[in-house]
Amino acid sequence: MSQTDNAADIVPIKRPVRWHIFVFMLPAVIVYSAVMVLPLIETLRLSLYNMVDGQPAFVGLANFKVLFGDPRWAHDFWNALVNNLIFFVIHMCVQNPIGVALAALLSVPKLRGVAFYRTAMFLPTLLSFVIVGFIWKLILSPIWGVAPWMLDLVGLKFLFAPWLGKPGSALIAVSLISNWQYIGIPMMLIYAALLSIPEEVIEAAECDGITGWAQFWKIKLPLILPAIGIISILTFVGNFNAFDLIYTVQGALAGPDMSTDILGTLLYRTFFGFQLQLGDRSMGATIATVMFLIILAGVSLYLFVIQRRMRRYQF
Amino acid sequence: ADVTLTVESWRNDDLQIWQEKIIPAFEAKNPGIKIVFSPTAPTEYNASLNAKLDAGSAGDIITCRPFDASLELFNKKQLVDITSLPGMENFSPVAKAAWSTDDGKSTFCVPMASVIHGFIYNKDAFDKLGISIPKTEDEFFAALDKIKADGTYIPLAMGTKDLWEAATMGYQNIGPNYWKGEEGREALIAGKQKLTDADWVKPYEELAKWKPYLGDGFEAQTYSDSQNLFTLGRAAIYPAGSWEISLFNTQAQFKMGAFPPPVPKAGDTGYISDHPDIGVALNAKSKHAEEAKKFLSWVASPEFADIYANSLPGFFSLNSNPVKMSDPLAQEFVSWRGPYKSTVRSTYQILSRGKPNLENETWVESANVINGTDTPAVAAEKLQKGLDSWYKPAK
Amino acid sequence: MGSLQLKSIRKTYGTHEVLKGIDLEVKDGEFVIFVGPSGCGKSTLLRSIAGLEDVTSGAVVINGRDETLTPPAKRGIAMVFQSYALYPHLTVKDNMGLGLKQAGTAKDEIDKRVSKASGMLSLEPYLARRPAELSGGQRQRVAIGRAIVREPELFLFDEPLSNLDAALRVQTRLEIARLHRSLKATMIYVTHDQVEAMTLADKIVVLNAGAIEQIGSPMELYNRPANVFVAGFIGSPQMNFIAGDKVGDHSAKTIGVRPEHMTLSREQGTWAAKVVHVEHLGADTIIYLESDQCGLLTARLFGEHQYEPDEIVHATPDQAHVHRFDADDRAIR
Amino acid sequence: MGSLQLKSIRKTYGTHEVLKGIDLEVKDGEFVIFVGPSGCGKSTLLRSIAGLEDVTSGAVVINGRDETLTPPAKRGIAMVFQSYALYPHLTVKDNMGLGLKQAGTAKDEIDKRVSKASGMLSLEPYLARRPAELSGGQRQRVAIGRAIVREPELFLFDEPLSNLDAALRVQTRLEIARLHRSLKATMIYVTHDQVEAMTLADKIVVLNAGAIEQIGSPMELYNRPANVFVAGFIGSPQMNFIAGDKVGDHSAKTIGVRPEHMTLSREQGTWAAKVVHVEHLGADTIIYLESDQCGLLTARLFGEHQYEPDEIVHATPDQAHVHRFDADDRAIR
Amino acid sequence: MSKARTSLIRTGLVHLALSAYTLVALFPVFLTIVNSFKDRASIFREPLMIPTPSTFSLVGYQTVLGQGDFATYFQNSFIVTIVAILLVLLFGAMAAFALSEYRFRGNTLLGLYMAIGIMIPIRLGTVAILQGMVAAGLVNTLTALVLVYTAQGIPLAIFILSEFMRTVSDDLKNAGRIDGLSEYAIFFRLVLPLVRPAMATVAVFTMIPIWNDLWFPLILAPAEATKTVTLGSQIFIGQFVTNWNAVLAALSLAILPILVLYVIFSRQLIRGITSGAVK
Ligand SMILES: Nc1ncnc2c1ncn2[C@@H]1O[C@H](COP(=O)(O)OP(=O)(O)OP(=O)(O)O)[C@@H](O)[C@H]1O
Ligand SMILES: Nc1ncnc2c1ncn2[C@@H]1O[C@H](COP(=O)(O)OP(=O)(O)OP(=O)(O)O)[C@@H](O)[C@H]1O
Ligand SMILES: [Mg+2]
Ligand SMILES: [Mg+2]
Repeated sequence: MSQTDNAADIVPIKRPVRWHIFVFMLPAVIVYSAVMVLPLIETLRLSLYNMVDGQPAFVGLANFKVLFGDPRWAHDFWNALVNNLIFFVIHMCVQNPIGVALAALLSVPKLRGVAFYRTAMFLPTLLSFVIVGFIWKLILSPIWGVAPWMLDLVGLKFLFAPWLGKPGSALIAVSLISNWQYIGIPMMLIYAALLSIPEEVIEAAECDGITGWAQFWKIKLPLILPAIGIISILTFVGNFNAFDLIYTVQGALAGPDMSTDILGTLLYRTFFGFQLQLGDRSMGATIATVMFLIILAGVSLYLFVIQRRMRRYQF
Repeated sequence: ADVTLTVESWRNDDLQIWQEKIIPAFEAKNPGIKIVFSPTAPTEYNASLNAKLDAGSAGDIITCRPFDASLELFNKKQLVDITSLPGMENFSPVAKAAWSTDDGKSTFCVPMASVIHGFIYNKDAFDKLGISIPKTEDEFFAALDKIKADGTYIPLAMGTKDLWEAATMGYQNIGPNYWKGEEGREALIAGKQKLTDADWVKPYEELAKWKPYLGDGFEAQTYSDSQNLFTLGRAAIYPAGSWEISLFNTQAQFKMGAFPPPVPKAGDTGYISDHPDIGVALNAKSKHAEEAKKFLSWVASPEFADIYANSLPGFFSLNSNPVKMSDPLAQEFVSWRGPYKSTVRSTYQILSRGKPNLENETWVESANVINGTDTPAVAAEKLQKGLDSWYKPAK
Repeated sequence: MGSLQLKSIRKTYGTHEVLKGIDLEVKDGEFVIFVGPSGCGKSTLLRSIAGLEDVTSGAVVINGRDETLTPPAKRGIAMVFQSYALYPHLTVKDNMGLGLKQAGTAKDEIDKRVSKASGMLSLEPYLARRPAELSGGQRQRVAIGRAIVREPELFLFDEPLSNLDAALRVQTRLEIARLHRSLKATMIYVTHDQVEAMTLADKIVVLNAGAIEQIGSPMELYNRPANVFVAGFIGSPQMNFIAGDKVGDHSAKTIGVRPEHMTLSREQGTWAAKVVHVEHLGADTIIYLESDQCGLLTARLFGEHQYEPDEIVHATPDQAHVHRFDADDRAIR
Repeated sequence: MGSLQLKSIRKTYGTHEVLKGIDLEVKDGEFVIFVGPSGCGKSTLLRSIAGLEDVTSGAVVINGRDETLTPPAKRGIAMVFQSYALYPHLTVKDNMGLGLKQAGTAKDEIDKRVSKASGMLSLEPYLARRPAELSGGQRQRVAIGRAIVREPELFLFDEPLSNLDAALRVQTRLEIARLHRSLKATMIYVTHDQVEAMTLADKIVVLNAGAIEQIGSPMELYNRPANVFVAGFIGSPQMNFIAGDKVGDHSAKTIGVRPEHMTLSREQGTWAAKVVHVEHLGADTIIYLESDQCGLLTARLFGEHQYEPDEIVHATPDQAHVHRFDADDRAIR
Repeated sequence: MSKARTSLIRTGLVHLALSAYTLVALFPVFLTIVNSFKDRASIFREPLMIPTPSTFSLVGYQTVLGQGDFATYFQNSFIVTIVAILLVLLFGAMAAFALSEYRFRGNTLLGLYMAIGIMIPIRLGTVAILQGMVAAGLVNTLTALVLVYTAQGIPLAIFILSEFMRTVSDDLKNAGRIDGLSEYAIFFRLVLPLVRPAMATVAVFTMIPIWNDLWFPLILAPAEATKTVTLGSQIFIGQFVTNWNAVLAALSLAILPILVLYVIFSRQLIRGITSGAVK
């Protein structure tokens, strides 16, 4: 890298202040700090406070003690965490592999209509969760009957069940809807990564006799691993912040029987309240803080352990 | 310049009625005051209202949920005490109870309407199958059996997907007959009864028996699915709240009737859930408190009661001055007020103040009972345990 | 065991004919180099031989078998790319071994071949490294190693040295020459570097706009170019061409004289000219001249010579090395 | 009006000293070339002159003014980069005009200068094109044009030709030489191409590991290298070095003979050697020899010569061109 | 088997697989749009039929367009989305440039600071944000929304753009410096035009959540004059609504503009992600 200024700290000669750096940074830092960071800090700070005798008071880690110590809070929290992990695992096992597969298909050389396929497959990602939730509820509705009707067409009607309404299947069903919606993102990123593999490497593999599946597994997959890593971490952050879709499809109580409750819905319910339940800012902030720590831990794990081992290849 | 008052509400369905009937009526009488009705989707109403109140950006007039949700706002001094507002004398203490402090001394919302639970049925279907209105539990199930045997109609249009249907239209609908309305409810609050008592478990046992009569895949059937099933004529009986009336009137192509929750045995006293559901209050931060009070007084007037109850059949005025309603179905509902004893929903007052929230738990458990996930006994036990964990009734 | 025949190979992209019927015979063990201006179709031809490009018509015959439709892996060829095209995620050892592993070769056989190849190319110290940890020259050696281990009958090289710097280029060039001698395999090599072509090839194929201009040994092309194009293309600095009536008594449309076949004299000679620019390279001196008679001329003298710009000198072509061309630019022999 | 003085320029990156105190004087109108092995600091030095790099200590004096702290734009210099560094989104014309426009030059003045420069470089037909639509040589000419329009006193070139192919390189090299003659501006030029350095420079600065090894005209360096490093670095193929007791009667630690100063004979000569490899380049022949006495030797003969590998020949150095070096590798004069 | 035939079969299979998934992706959307043009009874009875003259009905659209002021909603959504995208691109690019181009004390730390925003949903700060907006008198203005979305979009924009800006050649920027361009001119005239594909990537990734957001319009700007389309259409999907004609019509209307915006950016988008950053 050739910065004009990297010697700034060793040169004793006084150099003019580089005001332009401030000018470049300032708008972003101001807007971001004022509108995002300060309010978030304010929220996280709340986790150390609670109402004592009607007055907000500093309570230290008492809120955390309640969250993990009180059996009901703890039960709700662990239930949400486990569901969230399942939610994440399903995304990793369904959304990302399918995204990779679609990208691999799209990158087949000299294929016609790629732009159309790409746009079509990306379309769900563009949709508001309001739309997605509503459409899928209709499709999976036993009453409206699109799903059962279609299963009937192929003689599999007996397979149909009110998936969204059964505790055993609701979480899976919602996860799959979410996969459907967001598959465009891994697809696009992997597609891009695949396109950036130099053609000559692929041709060298062709000459080496590594074709078809073997080529995908042995050459392409290792080369797009960094992209898969990025996608995994984006999925992780996204899943642990998720809330909208479950909220629209299953309601704030994440039914049936809390089987689709994830951290996001738990947080929302706690923080803002729901129906007769009043919002509890302090406990909400406590959950938010724990979520933040979980996400931070995941991201750090990725950055410091996984990404370190993964190279970005120079071609 | 004109003063503009903004009304916060979750009733986005009523937008048209406000714009076309209520607001013009008020503005005609009160030149210089403009009203803007600004509804939010019901699912987001509480969260967004609380945030706006905390930040001080909420509208002048706040539509009140009944009981604790609004009481909390009052306690946080976000709503103004309107006990002595002109017009409040038009409401009985019972009507005001949902928006008064526990001791009944201060009132902070003008009661607007209550809703009554019962069952709406497809008259054509009943006629065709030769079913008469069931008065007792046995008759009710006999009717259901008959409909089921015939096969043309789904006997009961209800789903458990949205949870609250099971609790509100199921448990709270038939429950008062078993726990004897206010008597049981007050005993529960006083700690003299428990949710595990037979009176409270019995409704769950009844509810559990509904399962065979629900439509295919009722577990994933949403509230609007149920409404559509019924209004499209595919279901015979709809466990209802009176608020459905206007919508059903516009959508159903057949004749409808209504009956109150059947009593356990012939001759038993009947109870109905006549639940105060909606009121309006004055935001303490309003810059136009005087004008807003004028508006609230008007809401408390018989004039408003008349407009409101007739534009929204099924929302029954709480005003002491009787309102003449033209809708037959609405008349049917309101006619139960005499012979049946009114009560409010059991979980709304006091009992949902803590964590876990009894109302939310009731949603979950009612659905669980119908789905067969939990037995009635287990469900009741869970609820009581949750309640015990924070509620210490004054002895 | 490594012969190649191309039978009127044609290749079109859309309406653009890139190869216009190429016929070529390569004997076992030969080192054949394709040269030609950029875009003339060298790479396309090489890739057609490899099977990476489907030819539009014609046949590729390897070892007497028609392989026109065989996929690359089955043709018994190995290819070395300009950009090395190493597998960046594999170590040097695995880069070399992957093709064999895929073919199901036994593990010890793979090891044997890899260690033999890496010995040949002095790559032993780097076997465990990944391509990113190697210098350009080392990478190119790995690419060659990957080709060697497959023990192909036919090696294809597409400008393998063009990404290397001058010094490394000389060194790797010598290595490839040595390799050819020791492996005795057939090699086909694309380059646009004069020196590489002249020093490595048994046979040079000069391509121009998708057609072959001339095939011959380096010295044949240097001494007896078939036409003006080849004459101008081979040799640096370029041959001087003198056209039309300035030709003198050579009974040709154009004559050509290489700069190194010019002698200069301050006193007398065939063409009087003004010195325009002089380049002193130490070992030789290049003098750029401008003559009224025949335009710009270049002369190359061995050793150091002092000429000043604007000086008038006389240039004389070495009559034994004058090339004559007819009106169709073809050489008159 | 274009002179440059560097006063003990030092530059460190962290603890790594890249320039170790460079002193240099460049006179107005001179063409100075920096050469040296890769990583020796050529680019760093050039960029320090441009002001793109802050020097750690020392002073850059341009036209007698200390400009060490002046930003690049105010130094009256222009620079041509190896990667051309054209603005890809602007047309050729705008590429050339941007700097002037930025400086607030009047529009018709800009047009005048751009058309003059593009005339000089034969770029007129391409003025409306974008860089992506140009060939490598054309791009490099645009980069030069962009430098010219600013009418700087000092031109800096960092390996401007290294991305061009051989033929274009020769042509562009001549163009730069012509430009230098017509503009009479001072030019500083980095390259690692021998031929460029020898043909273009008034003065060559040989750098090694951040320090200057020798400064001199091309012929001085070729004929009188100050030390073994310079002797080996200048000239291609490299000078032959014969060390230690094989030196004979030259009273030196090491002697050096350039390949072109070797004569070969089948009958007799100083060193008997075996032919290892022969490269026929047409105009000259390079013969690689292996002698028992003094290891590998290279000889370069003008014209074509027939030697076969394994033949025994005798190599004789031209006594007038033997370079002698002492134990410190310094030349003995 | 001939090579030509093998590849034909292979291509066929690839098309088959892609078309199959395209169906899965488009089917729900198709269902929504088709049914939005039917009358209520046939939506229910024959959800999969395309509208026939007897079932065709625009009543949903009439309801939607008659009920709220959808023209205003669209206008609001467009203004908010586009202004926010522009600000995110501008501010994000400026900061990304500073972070990637200059070495200064605290550079890494500042980069990390800006990245935290990717990890926590801004929604958690709602109350403080709302309080701030009230204090600034910005409630029920589009400015409030623009500010929030700008803040929300900046972290990802910086993350993506700084990766890209590292790929802009130093020589190019140095050529600009020698040409006398100020740092600002280098940014605006050289770097910005060169990272256009990256800007498109950021624009799409920023646009989706902004256009679809329900929460902040609800909290910060619920007034009739400042309502966005998503909020407007949410009105039809309330707890007490079964007006499917209206709902489907509203949903169909909401799909369109985002699709248009996407198509505008998508060409650049694919160039953007292929040229490196997000990998
Ligand atoms: N995929 C393609 N589609 C269309 N035209 C192509 C394609 N590949 C190559 N060409 C054209 O075919 C011609 C020959 O290209 P080729 O790569 O074989 O040239 P080359 O001789 O290798 O040139 P270079 O020395 O620059 O590598 C060129 O004009 C090129 O533009
Ligand atoms: N930004 C930097 N940080 C640290 N070291 C650097 C930096 N830039 C250059 N160097 C080091 O400084 C030394 C000189 O680099 P420079 O680019 O000047 O070499 P050069 O002579 O131009 O080489 P080449 O011929 O390869 O271009 C090298 O060892 C290089 O690794
Ligand atoms: Mg090529
Ligand atoms: Mg350099």
